[in-house]
Amino acid sequence: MSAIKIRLKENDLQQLKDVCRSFNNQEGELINVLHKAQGIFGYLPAEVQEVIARELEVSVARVYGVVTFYSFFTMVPRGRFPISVCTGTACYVRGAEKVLDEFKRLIKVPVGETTPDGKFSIAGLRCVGACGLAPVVLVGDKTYGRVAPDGVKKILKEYDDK
Amino acid sequence: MHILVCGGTGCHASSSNLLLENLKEQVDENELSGEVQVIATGCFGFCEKGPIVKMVPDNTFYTQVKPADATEIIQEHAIKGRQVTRLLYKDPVNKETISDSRKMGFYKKQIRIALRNCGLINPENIDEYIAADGYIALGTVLSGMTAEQATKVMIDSGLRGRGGGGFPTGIKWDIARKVEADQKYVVCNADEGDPGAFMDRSILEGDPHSVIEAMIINGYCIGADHGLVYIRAEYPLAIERLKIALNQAREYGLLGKDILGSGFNFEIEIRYGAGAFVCGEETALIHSMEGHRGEPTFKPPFPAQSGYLGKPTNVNNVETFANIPVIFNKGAEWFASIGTEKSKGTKVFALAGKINNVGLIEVPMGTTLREVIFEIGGGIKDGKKFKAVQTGGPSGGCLTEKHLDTPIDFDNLLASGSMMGSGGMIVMDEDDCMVSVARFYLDFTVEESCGKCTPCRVGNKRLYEILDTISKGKGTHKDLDKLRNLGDVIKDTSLCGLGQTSPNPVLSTMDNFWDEYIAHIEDHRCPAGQCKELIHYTVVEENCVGCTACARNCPVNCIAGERKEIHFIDQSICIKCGACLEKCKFNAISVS
Amino acid sequence: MGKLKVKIDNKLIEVEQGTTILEAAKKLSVEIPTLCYMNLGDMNIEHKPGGCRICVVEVEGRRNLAPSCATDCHDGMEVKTHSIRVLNARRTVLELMLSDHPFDCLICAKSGNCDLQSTAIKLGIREIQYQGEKSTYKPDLSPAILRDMDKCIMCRRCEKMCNEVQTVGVLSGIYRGFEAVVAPAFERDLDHSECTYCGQCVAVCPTAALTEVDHTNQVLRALADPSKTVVVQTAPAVRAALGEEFGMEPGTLVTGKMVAALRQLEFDYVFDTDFAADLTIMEEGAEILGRLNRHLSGDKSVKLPILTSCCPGWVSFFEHHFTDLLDVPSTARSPQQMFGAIAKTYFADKIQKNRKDIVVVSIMPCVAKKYECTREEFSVDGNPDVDFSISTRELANLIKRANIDFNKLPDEEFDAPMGESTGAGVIFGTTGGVIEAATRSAYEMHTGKTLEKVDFDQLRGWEGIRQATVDFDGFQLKIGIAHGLGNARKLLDDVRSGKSEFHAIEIMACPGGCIGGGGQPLHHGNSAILKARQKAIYREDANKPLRKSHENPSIIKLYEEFLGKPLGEKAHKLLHTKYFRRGNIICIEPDVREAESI
Amino acid sequence: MKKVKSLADLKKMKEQFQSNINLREKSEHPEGLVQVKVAMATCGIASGAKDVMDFMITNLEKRNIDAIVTQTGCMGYCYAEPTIEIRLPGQDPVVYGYVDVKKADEIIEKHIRQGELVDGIIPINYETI
Repeated sequence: MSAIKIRLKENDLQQLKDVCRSFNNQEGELINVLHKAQGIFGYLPAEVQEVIARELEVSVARVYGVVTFYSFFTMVPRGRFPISVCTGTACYVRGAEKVLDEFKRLIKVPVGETTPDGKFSIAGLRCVGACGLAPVVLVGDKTYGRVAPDGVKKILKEYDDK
Repeated sequence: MHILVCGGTGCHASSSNLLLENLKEQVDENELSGEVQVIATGCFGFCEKGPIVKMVPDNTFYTQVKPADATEIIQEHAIKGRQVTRLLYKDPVNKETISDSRKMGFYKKQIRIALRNCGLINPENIDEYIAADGYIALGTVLSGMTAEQATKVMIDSGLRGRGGGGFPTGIKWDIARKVEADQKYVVCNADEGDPGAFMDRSILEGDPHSVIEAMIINGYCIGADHGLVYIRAEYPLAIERLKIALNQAREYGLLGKDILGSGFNFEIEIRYGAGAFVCGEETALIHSMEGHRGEPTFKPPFPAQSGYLGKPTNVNNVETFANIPVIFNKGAEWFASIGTEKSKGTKVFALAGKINNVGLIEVPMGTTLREVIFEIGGGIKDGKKFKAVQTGGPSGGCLTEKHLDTPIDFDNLLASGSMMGSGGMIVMDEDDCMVSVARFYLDFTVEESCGKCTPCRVGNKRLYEILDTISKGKGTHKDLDKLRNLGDVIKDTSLCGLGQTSPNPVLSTMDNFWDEYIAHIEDHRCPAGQCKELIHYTVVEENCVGCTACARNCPVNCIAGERKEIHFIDQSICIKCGACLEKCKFNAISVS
Repeated sequence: MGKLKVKIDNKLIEVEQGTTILEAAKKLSVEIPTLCYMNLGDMNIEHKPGGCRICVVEVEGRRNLAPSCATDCHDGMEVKTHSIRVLNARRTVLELMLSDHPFDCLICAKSGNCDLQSTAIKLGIREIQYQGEKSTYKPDLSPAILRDMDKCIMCRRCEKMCNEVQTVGVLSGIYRGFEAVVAPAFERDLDHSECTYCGQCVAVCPTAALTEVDHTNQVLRALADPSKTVVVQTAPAVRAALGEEFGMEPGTLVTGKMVAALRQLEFDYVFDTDFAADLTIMEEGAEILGRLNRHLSGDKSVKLPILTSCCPGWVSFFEHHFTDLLDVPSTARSPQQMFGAIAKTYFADKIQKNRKDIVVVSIMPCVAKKYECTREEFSVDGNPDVDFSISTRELANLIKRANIDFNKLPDEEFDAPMGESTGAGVIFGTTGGVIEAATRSAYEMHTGKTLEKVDFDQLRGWEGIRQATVDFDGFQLKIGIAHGLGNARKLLDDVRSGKSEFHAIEIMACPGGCIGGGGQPLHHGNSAILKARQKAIYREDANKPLRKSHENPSIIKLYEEFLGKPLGEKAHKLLHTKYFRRGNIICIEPDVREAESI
Repeated sequence: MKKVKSLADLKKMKEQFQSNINLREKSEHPEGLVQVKVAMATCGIASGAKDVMDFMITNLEKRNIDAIVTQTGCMGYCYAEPTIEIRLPGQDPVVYGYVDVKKADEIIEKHIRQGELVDGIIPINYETI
């Protein structure tokens, strides 16, 4: 039975402990705590989950089980410009799949992954509720509506020098 | 005087643009430009009778106006002030002509109850909500009714849960009310997961107080002093507005201790969802609120018996709650007078897909699909042919032409092989392949299945795989038998509502579009031209003028050809994105 | 409450309110197949997630099929358990399950003992229509447990045992949908988790997703090596369960046949772990009395209660979860390890062999013992005191492989000297047994009087946590007993908070004690089997001429010839151990943020 | 802020708030008070409603128009976002769709200043209870 050393910056550890404390270290608040933690770190690496498990006095396995259950949580850092293509039904029937394919082709990574330079990551997203603009693409907080496959290049171009 | 001419897509198709020009010409010719203005407007949502012209301020409503009618309208109506009777709208029932548009039944097609304040009040200002009768229902309940009496109002109203299942809300409350416990909870399900439905989000963004008010009433009725809103984390604006509303309600003492001097206490806190469709199921939602994986558990016990933290819990969704204050203000009888025999009130639909007026609509139960799609929705985009409408999201089915005149309510949709669901309504046209649509929904279910029970975990995966095989032209007749049996068994044996309904998109498309499945299997052909593996883009040589538009837009550079020469598509490189087809102005690209 | 009238397959029955369809059917001898359902009623362990959907039945008037394990009967209910609709659904669901399962039944560790396989046989599956992608996972080979999640059917029984019954919390459902599986955090190997190797997950797994690591081939190789003297020890609980593997009634004692079989397998010496259990009592008993006497004489620094330490699963548990209490348990090694230490010293000297030429094999009802014998502190210069530990099931397999007709074997006796034992050693195999054995000896040592009635009924039973007070001639000795780690945790929490009033606590990791160990023949969810084994253990004890450990002549001789006295220097070196803080460590690093294996 | 203590209190507040709004609407001033509502739900914001709202606020003030600009929820015309509603004193409200900054400018100049309707009106097609 070999132990694993979980390395964390002191500041990060303190921040995490503060988050847990702000929810009174209640195990029922696990999902709220994870949301906050992901907000701070951008993702939920193993060591963050270990600390949360300890603070809330639940098993790490349970934390991991929860993190992998919900699609909102991620264990890999997202790109600086996370691309989300809405794959809700309204967007689907208006061609979202082709838009997603075009993004994948141009940035050369599959869904759920990040480009090697950490610039873009790509994900499918269930309905953002802007069905009037279908198909909808989000890059970070910016919304692009009525995107056609041939418009993808133009969108990516906006981020050329960023 | 203003003359409004519908410039919506439907009317545009029936040459409303020419009509507009003619009217403007007439105005100029008659030197009326000082008094009369001709305005192009957005869609009136009445495309079947287009083009539409409306005269303001007298609200005369002309339908099916032809460009040639422009002269008469100007001469008679604008100059002489006489209505052009032959162009007036005739009521389809009593054949009477109606001159004032506000008297047209069409305007009664949409009644906003749940959405009553959306788009009217400032959602971040509680005063505006109060000015619109806000919290009056709560006051009435708290100051003059017993929990039993208030619950009875709910039962009498006939309101059924708007989240999908359609369980009578009052009866649900009554069960929770009768359970004895030291602590009970009220939960608002705002985890709207159906891709293509966004009414709950819109209500929370546009009228959060109505949900808060209803939750407090709910708490009073069942004897709970604590409420939780389980909301999708992907709805930042709704969360923000809800928080503002909660704070304002607290400041006014409408939330907290001794509400309106009644001695009744109620608090509401927010819990966030994290992207799991299955958490719309109430037991899964409760587990998620407790910090667990959102896996449903077998009912009974129902949440009303043992829910959040093992205590009796009543779960309703946002739209259901939004209806409730009105029921108390206007009375159960009033509410029950709207709708059909077994489905009372109105339902909000998120109308989307290949339809002109994508949007949020609210119609009385019993409205037909035809009215929703062709009148309110303005018909099919780009003048294409209606093929199907998908209701109920991943749990629902695809309904066709033959269902268009079915009055929409819980039971009718179920009988047609679909369901109400949360109210997503996706319209599809001739370009949509039904095998692909079924596969799309199964892809969703496979991804969203929690994995707890076998039929949903493995069965849906197999359904998806078979559909995928068929969409690649490699399916067999035996696959169709498998789809049918598997679909039936998954519905019959799954643990929760997700699995019990997930085969609906497959079964309903098989019922209604059998030929399309057969075409994929026998002819290896996709009639809608959507299944990538079964289609080829080729250049129609006699139409190609060599403009190079296709070649320039091809993302993989698989189109060769010099300027002014016939182009050629290299099939080995083509990714079938369809860009060439879209860009070609000469009908020189064909799909086969 | 009134009785409910229910009709199942046209047979009428009256049942109490709250009876499930499955239970009612059972009363009518209608055996509805189940897979995820598990009911160890005697231990209050009930698992009915309603996940597998194999037990579905048709209920008149109900829209869909009902899982019989989770659906309560109601008055006037009419149930069909084998209508065409039910049979088709059940077959389809099973086919789906099989479509995501490897087809290596012929060479699978669980072949012939697999619930999935037997259900497929029962339902007459001859074809799997629904083929498709299969889920695959990285296999995980720890020192004791092999996880092959390709064979997982998501019954979640292991999760139930690990989290709710044992409160070890190593396993959780992860991912969702088709990818969903049960795994430790971050899908690390069990070896990098807080797993105690109690093996309760293995004990309840219906397929070969969780099995013990097989050491039979190593044992066979050792037996075939002429340069090695192979010594075998058999744990007390093995003799009460081994017969089940050969079709005998649960609770049949097969001590003599087991010894005969081991001889036929050509073990050089067939010894008994019961001998080492008696030795454990000598040491642990002395330790208890030592601490008690200091306590009674007013020494406030003495740690009480004392906790037993013969269960390796339990030891791992407190090393992970109660690192602040490492000085509370007895330091006595487990009988398996005491045996190994003595075999490779005292006995090696006797037969004039070098310890390197002696191979000690243990037959254990346990999988944690496999891990225990790999612990570094139990070896000398890299040579382990116990070389291989194999389970009851593995022994049965060895016997079958050697073409031995077990049922027809004559009864034989253990070899001397390490085969001699008392009834006190035997009852180590059940919950309450260790502390009863200790009480028998401690009483006489403390009071100087002869104990007339050796059966302490107040220490026996099935409740997860039990307590008893034993009159030590005026001094009231307060004893606590817990079996199952979840119950142990409750007692430990009390110890930690200073609320515990016990002087001594016995803890066994497995529900029921070693008779319910992870290495025993599978009980397939039938707790009556465990009860029968317990009865057999007490029967063996009652039939022994000697019932108190300190009366064991071979033990007395061992002290005289070799060890000196309990807790003496030699005893301390060979028979005692120390405990380690385990688990992952959080450390602060100025710049790095990562998890690293050390 | 004072707490509402009873149903009677609440009703009083309601009347007060309603009459405030009525006052606004029936303003006797010749220019009157113009009310502008911008649909600021997710779909509206995603299509640029925020820019339109900012533009309206700054420009109405800059051009000395006595107006009140508020946000509101989804009007339901998602296909035509951003949508805004203009209510001139004593008149029925008018909803415009596909409003961008340019359109907003036109609306201020023509509709609000001169009472002339401009292209892009979305006919209201529902009844509110």
